[in-house]
Amino acid sequence: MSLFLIVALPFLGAVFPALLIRAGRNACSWSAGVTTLLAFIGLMINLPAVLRGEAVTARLDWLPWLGLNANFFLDGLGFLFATLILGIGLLIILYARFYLSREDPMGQFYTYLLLFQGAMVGIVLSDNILLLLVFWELTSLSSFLLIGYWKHLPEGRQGARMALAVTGSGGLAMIAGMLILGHIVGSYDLSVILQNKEAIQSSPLYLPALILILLGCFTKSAQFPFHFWLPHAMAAPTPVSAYLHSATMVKAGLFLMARMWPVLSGTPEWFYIVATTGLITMLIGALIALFKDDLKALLAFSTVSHLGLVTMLLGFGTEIAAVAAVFHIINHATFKAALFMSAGIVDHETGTRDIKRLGGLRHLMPVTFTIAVIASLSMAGLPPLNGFLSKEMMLEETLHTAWGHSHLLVPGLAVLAALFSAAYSFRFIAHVFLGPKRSDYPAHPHDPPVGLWLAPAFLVVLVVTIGLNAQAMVGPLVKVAASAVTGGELPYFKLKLWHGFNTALLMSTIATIGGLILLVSHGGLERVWNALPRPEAKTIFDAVIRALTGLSRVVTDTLHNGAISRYAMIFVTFTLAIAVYAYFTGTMTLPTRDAQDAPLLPTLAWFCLISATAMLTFLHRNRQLALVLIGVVGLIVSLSFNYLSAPDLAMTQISVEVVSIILLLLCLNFLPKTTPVDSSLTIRVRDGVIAGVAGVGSAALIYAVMIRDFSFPTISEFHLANSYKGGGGTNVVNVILVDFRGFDTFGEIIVLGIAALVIFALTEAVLASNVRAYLLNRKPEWPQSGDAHPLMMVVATRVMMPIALMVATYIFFRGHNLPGGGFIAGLVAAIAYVMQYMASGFTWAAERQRIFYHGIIGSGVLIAAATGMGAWFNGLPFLTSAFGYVHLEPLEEFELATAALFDLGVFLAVLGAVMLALESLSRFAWQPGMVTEHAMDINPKRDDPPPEPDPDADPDQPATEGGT
Amino acid sequence: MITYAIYFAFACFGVALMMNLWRILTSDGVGVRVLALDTMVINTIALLILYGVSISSEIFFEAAMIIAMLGFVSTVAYARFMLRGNIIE
Amino acid sequence: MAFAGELIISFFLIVSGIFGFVGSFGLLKLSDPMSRMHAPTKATTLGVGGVLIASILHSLFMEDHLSLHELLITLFLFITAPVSAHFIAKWHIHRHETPESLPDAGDDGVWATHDIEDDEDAAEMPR
Amino acid sequence: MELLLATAVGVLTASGIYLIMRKRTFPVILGLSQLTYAVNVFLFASGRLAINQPPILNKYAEVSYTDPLPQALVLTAIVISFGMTAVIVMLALSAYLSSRNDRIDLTEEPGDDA
Amino acid sequence: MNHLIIAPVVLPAMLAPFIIMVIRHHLDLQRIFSVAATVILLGISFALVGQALGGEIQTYELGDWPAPFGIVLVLDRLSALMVLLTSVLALPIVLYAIGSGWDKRGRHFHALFHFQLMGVIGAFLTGDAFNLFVFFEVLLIASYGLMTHAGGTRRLRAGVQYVVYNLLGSTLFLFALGTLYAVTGTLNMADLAVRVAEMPPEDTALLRVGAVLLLLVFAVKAALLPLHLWLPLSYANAPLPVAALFAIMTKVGAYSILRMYTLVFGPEVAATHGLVGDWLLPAAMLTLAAGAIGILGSRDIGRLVAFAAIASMGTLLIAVGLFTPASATAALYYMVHSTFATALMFLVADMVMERRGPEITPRTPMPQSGLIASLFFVGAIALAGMPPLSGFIGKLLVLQASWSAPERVAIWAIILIGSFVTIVGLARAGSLIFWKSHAVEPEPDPNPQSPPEIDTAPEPSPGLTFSATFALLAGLIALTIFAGPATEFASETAEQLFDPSRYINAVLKGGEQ
Amino acid sequence: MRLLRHIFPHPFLTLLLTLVWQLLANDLSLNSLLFGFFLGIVIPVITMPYWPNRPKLHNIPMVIEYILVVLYDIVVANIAVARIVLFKPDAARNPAWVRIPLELRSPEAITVLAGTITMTPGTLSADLSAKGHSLLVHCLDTDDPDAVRDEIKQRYERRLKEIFE
Ligand code: NA
Ligand code: NA
Repeated sequence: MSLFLIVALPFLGAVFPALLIRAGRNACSWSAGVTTLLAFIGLMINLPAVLRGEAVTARLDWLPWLGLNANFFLDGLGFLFATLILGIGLLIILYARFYLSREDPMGQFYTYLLLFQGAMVGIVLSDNILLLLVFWELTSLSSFLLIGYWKHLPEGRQGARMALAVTGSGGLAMIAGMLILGHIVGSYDLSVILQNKEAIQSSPLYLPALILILLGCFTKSAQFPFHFWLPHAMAAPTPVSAYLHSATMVKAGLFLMARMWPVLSGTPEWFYIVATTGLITMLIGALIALFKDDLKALLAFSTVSHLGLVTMLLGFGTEIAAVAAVFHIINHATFKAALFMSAGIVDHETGTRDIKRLGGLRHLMPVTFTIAVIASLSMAGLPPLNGFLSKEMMLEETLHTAWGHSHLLVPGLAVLAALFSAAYSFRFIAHVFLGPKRSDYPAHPHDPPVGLWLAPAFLVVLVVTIGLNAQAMVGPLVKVAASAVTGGELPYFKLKLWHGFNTALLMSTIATIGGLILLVSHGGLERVWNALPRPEAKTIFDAVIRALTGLSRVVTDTLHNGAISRYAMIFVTFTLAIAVYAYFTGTMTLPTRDAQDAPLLPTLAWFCLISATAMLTFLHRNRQLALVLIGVVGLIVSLSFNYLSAPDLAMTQISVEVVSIILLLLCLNFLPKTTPVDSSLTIRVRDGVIAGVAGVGSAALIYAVMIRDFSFPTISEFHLANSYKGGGGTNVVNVILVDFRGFDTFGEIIVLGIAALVIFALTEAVLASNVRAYLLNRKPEWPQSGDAHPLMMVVATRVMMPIALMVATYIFFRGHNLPGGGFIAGLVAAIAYVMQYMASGFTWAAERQRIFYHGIIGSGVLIAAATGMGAWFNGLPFLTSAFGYVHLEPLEEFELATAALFDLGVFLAVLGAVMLALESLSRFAWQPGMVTEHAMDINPKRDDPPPEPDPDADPDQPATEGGT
Repeated sequence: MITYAIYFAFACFGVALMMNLWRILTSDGVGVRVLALDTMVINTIALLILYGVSISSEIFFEAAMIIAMLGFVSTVAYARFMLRGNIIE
Repeated sequence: MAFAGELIISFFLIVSGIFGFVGSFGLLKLSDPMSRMHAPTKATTLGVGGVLIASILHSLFMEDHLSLHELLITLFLFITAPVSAHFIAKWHIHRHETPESLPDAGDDGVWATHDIEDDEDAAEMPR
Repeated sequence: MELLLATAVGVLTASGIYLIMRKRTFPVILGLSQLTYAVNVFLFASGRLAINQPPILNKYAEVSYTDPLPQALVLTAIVISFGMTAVIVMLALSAYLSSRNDRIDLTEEPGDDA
Repeated sequence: MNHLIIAPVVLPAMLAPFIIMVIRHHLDLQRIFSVAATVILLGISFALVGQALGGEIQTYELGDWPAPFGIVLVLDRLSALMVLLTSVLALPIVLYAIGSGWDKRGRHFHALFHFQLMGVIGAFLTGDAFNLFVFFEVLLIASYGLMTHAGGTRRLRAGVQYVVYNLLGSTLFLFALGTLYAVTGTLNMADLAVRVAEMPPEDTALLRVGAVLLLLVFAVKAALLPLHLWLPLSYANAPLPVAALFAIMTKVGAYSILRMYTLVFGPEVAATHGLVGDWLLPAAMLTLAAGAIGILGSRDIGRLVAFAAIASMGTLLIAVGLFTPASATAALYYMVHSTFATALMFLVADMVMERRGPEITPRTPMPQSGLIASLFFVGAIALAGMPPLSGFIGKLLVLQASWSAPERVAIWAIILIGSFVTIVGLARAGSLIFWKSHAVEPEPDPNPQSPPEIDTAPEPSPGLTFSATFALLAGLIALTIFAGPATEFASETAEQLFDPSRYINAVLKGGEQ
Repeated sequence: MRLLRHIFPHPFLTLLLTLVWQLLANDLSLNSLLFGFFLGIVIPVITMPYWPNRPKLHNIPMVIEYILVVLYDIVVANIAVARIVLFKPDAARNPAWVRIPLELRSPEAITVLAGTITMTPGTLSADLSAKGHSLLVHCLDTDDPDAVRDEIKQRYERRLKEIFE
């Protein structure tokens, strides 16, 4: 079967349980089991090839640009691990089917489990280290889900997070390490990398790469000091613990060390880092396991210890040590999985995993007892079980290992670790199964149904048979796997129970006897242990995370404190700093233009502007005054534009100015009329300094610009030259706006239209909220005068408004050739309407003539766009203009231009937008009772009609005239 | 002769402008300031037209006209604000 | 003729300059707020009017074409200046005068600016 | 002339920037308005200053014209910033009416987002 | 003349006015037109990408005025890619907005939505610097409306800040354009490139100031530290589907930096040398750090995703800031990824928020918790750059691209540690929201008038919202599976970018300059 | 007749607007005359809702007379004001309020009167009474408020009454 399929099957299988959640527990477990079985079978088909020493490969280019490819290969090592993963996986699926209770979502469980399984298979079959990284991180993620499977347990949540944090971060380090490795070799394909030992080990980047990769391995395989997450991962359901935390995931780190062994090992760095870490982990894990009362915690620390053992063996860097490592991986997987399952059964049946509450179960649960005893004794390293064999090999290897100059350190500590190991294994048997039967089990324990004990029983059978006949059972497998680890021929070895009386056996004996002694004296030792101050990893981890979170919170909340006044300060300061930097790293020539002299008039205007601005800045707290001053500034700016040959700008500026002031006045009606002092003097001085620097900067910049010529001829020379003959207008600014750069103008009217829409939408949103009630009950801040709509104003408007509309029309039509155009015309027309609204009130005017400003805006934009698209029919691009001169007798010749149509769009959009905005704002002040009945409040003609009624001089009653 | 007359008028309206500014800067009531701004607007119209006369250009006419119209509207707006709070009611 | 033209133009320019000055000077000099209003509304308006006439004459005599559009600005100012002044006067009455400080309003009882409805709901009541 | 304009830009910019660092919406809007003036004049001046050379083509005489392009750009910019001003004014008002508070900062104060 | 180039701008520009004019009061019709137009837009975008694939750069001279005197639209691989990205993002979001009923909580959602698309697409297509400003403003003002859509006190107040900050940015934009025009006398980007390259070496200071101011404008949009400060409050308080759409807005900033600083102020240009290199990269790294720290320090889910957006912009800007073809390749791939991932996460955050409020605290369970939890998990994987999704590939590409940079160690450390912090933060948030809530018993509700409705989704049509989210997820998956072709496209795009003469020749027609 | 009223809601306005257009266009041509007239018809129709009633001018010659009188008054009296402003000490001035009882009833007429009062120097119409039957006028400097009142009524109101009512 293709390797792709073997890797893909578990992932495919993960889909079924998710889909079959409603189909029942059996369907879920069956689908999971069958896919796993298929993958297993697929794997086994490759057994002959693997045993022949061939590597089965499958390649697929995924991301050649990066070198990340879906390349797989299967050699002895991969085969061994894949067998463990899929084989034990099958047993776990079986076991879990009976272990999980009715309330547990079975589909989810199997989905996660198979995801994990697929990721693991992926790791061990990857022939591309980037691909391997993908699977590597996937195992972290899926194990996160599995550990947190029981969502109601806080320990599950915390354990899952801790596992993810530790293994995830290791994975990140490994990414860096792998990338470095890939760069040294020039390829991310394992098969290539494994050929480049020389290049790698001689590279200056060897040590960084080694450390980074080992960080990944150590975190994953729970090596000291990253071992602390594993016991907390025990909050997972027991099948998960048995699978991930004994047989598979934690072995991923070992796998990788074994995988990389040919190119990374053999250096002192490797030895001292790997072997030492392994040794310490083995010792500490065993020691802690001895004092754990929780069955699973005991097993977890035991796992830590055994992982340390394998790590140490790999660290030794010798071929035989590698063989021992491979062999122990197999053995540990069998007995530890069996033990976890047994612990699960005990938990399941008695309702507790606390050793202190257990004891005497051997009669109540004979089957479980048998399984647990055999597995425990293997863990203790007693003959004739498989644990004994690999432990012997380990001890033997320690004897050949010198740490620094000491030849005793490693063997001595190894014996000590083996001693602890024996002790906790014995304790597992003695304190759970032996001793008197108790009366206070939380449940009534008895042996479980066969479904639960079948899987561990099978494993125990393996434990025994491998122990008795290792060479036949696993010899070839170990051989191919180990030669894959070493990457070459192995020295002769034979897996056997009896090597004669040698030092290793002596060490074993010491360990066993010592273990028994420790078991006997456990009570006393426990008191000593509990009295000792020990760093509790979880507390530290929690504290670190809490501190990290707290610190993040402080940093984040301080940096992003929601104070835009500060954000703006930072913005301005940063911009200034960068701009000053850019300036001073550049070069500058002397001015090339003479400054023009300043006559009296501009100087006066300048003086007005400066005074008004200064006053505005210092007296801005009086908001009404500030608006008057803004008016002065706008007026002067407009005048300056006039003076500086920009009549179009001047008109636009002043029109926009007035409409803005009206908007601001409408708004200020509701706002407080003064601004309180919020900032301290220091802050104000600081802001003043920043503002001053910014002012100097902008002034200097524009001054430097103005006293220099353009470095190149400007594109506007073209505009001046082509405005009349190509654009049909003599007002070049207008031709630029509606023709050369008509697309800008198109965008601009859309901006204006959107602004009006936004304002309208905001009004609707605010008036739909409880603000409406506030507005209805709002009293004016100061007494209002009488006579809201003075007669004089109304009458003046009746004349002025038509004239203003006339002016707007005039401005519109002349714009193409003289200052003016659709935009200014639109504003003037809008102001004409505003005049009417101010005179007689919004409601009165609106009632007389309902204008759908939405429609005006929309039609404006559509007319502009349609004009632009008209050019398409001539095969010309959007916004291509056309114009012609019409001569109709007896009229004089006049011009017709599509630009005028475009400008009409502009006019309408502007008019509609301004009016919609004003209308929306006015609605805030509108109150239901407030119907303005008359155009003017005082009208003597209305109040006392003349003696002879004249139909033409009807009072301005809406009833008589409004309906037209 | 016209040139001197124009200079004279420039000076008069320029000084007038400064006096308006002084009123705006030193008054205590907003009403007077609005009045001063209104006057300022009218004075600038005069200045614009004068400037047009001085350079024999009519390019400023429309601007002056629009300023005249808009100056009125803004004065009314300010005044309505002071009288009624709401300028469009 | 040209000299006469120049003379007339200059005359208008000077006179309007003086009125323009007077308008703003009055705004500065006169002490009570109501009086201040007098100067700018008339003198300034007249001053601008003079400039506009000068401009018309200038184009007529100096550039030889009739250009009357300055009249339009004059028209605007004559329509709007009284209304502006009226509003500002109302503001003054609203803020600084009481019914007692003003002359009696005759049969109507009170001046319009002081005619404030006490009842908020008065606007709803039929007249 | 150039110096007058440059200093005017500088003063407007300084005023605008000082005001946008205030803590209430209204002065910030005033500041934005000042900044808009400043940048419009700035952009305008990027075409250099010319007096009495409006870019209105004279069919009868060879005259020089000021650079029309910055004028067109400023016109667009004025219109756009008008739209922006209208929106920020309305938004500031809406925010004030909703919260009865015209502070612009949203620093976490108890009861701030009632 | 290939009118298709302007179609993606004109289509929304016509549709939105049509909506407000004709079918303003008919939400159903608005929805139909809005979705239909988005689908058409998607079709146009695919066609444009198809045209760009050939490698020939096409231009569209508006008003038939020759460049550089008129405005020109330019279709190259990059612009086509960005337009496609925009429309691909738009469809799920508009569907989500409809499905969740967000579009009817305020006025004019669809019109503003299409105006926003118009602005974004115009910004991607234009070849004129001032026109870029105009489209920036179009997209910004539409975003102001969308950000404050449906109102609400906090949203409005956050909206004020958002608008004010961006107005500052717009002002700066004009300062920059004024300076550039004053020095070079042109606005056309290709023409700018020509002139900047010919700039006399003894007179560069003003040009440099203009160039750097422009960069800062784009940095504001791209949320580069310390100009990113506007983002958390704005995005967290916007309607979250809108925030999802805004995922493309930050990309406009990144795009503009990439465009301007390869075309005009490219690495080879002497006059503007060192302007970017000296600080963009460190700032990008700090952005990533600030984002990651923010994720860990967030108290509510909207803010969490906002910071995730910042972090992903940090990563993207690191890639952009390296300014090599390889880094640009990584940047383009990551850009697509980051857009989908951020948008997906905002939509998921919206689902969570609609069901149980924004706080990252244990609460009572919510309807469809399992499905949403899965989506959150997947989104978190994507954002944290964990395998198997495209985030991981993107991260690898960025790491790989930075191999030859002198700042390699710092970049790697920041990216990897940033990922770690992100993972911790997202895991914390996810487990609190989805797992712990599972643990808390549905307590007696303190307000009896709102009984907890566990089984009913708050959206009018959850089917649509979930489909929309899954569509984004599918985008991520496709990006992962087709990472090969995708990086191939990105690398060819980067090649085109780093050969500005092709662009210049296409726009200036062989350069009569 | 009704149709005509719809086309020309305010014939004088039409006339005024046509004139305004000529002034705006600043050249007299058939084009501008026709177009101005066209606008003079269209714009009043658009703005008609805001000016529902139709004031009538009864005495056209009187209109011209009135304009001339006012222009004369403006010029002459402005000189007086200039003198006051420039030379008269503030303390020597006698500002005063004057109430003018109105006989005019038409709003248009009252507006013209008030405007005239303001534009003619020395007086400024400040307010109307609550029902519009009196006009409040402020005098810059007067010793005899009653004389001011009488002169206004005699010189302006009388003529306006003839024009409007
Ligand atoms: Na054209
Ligand atoms: Na702006």
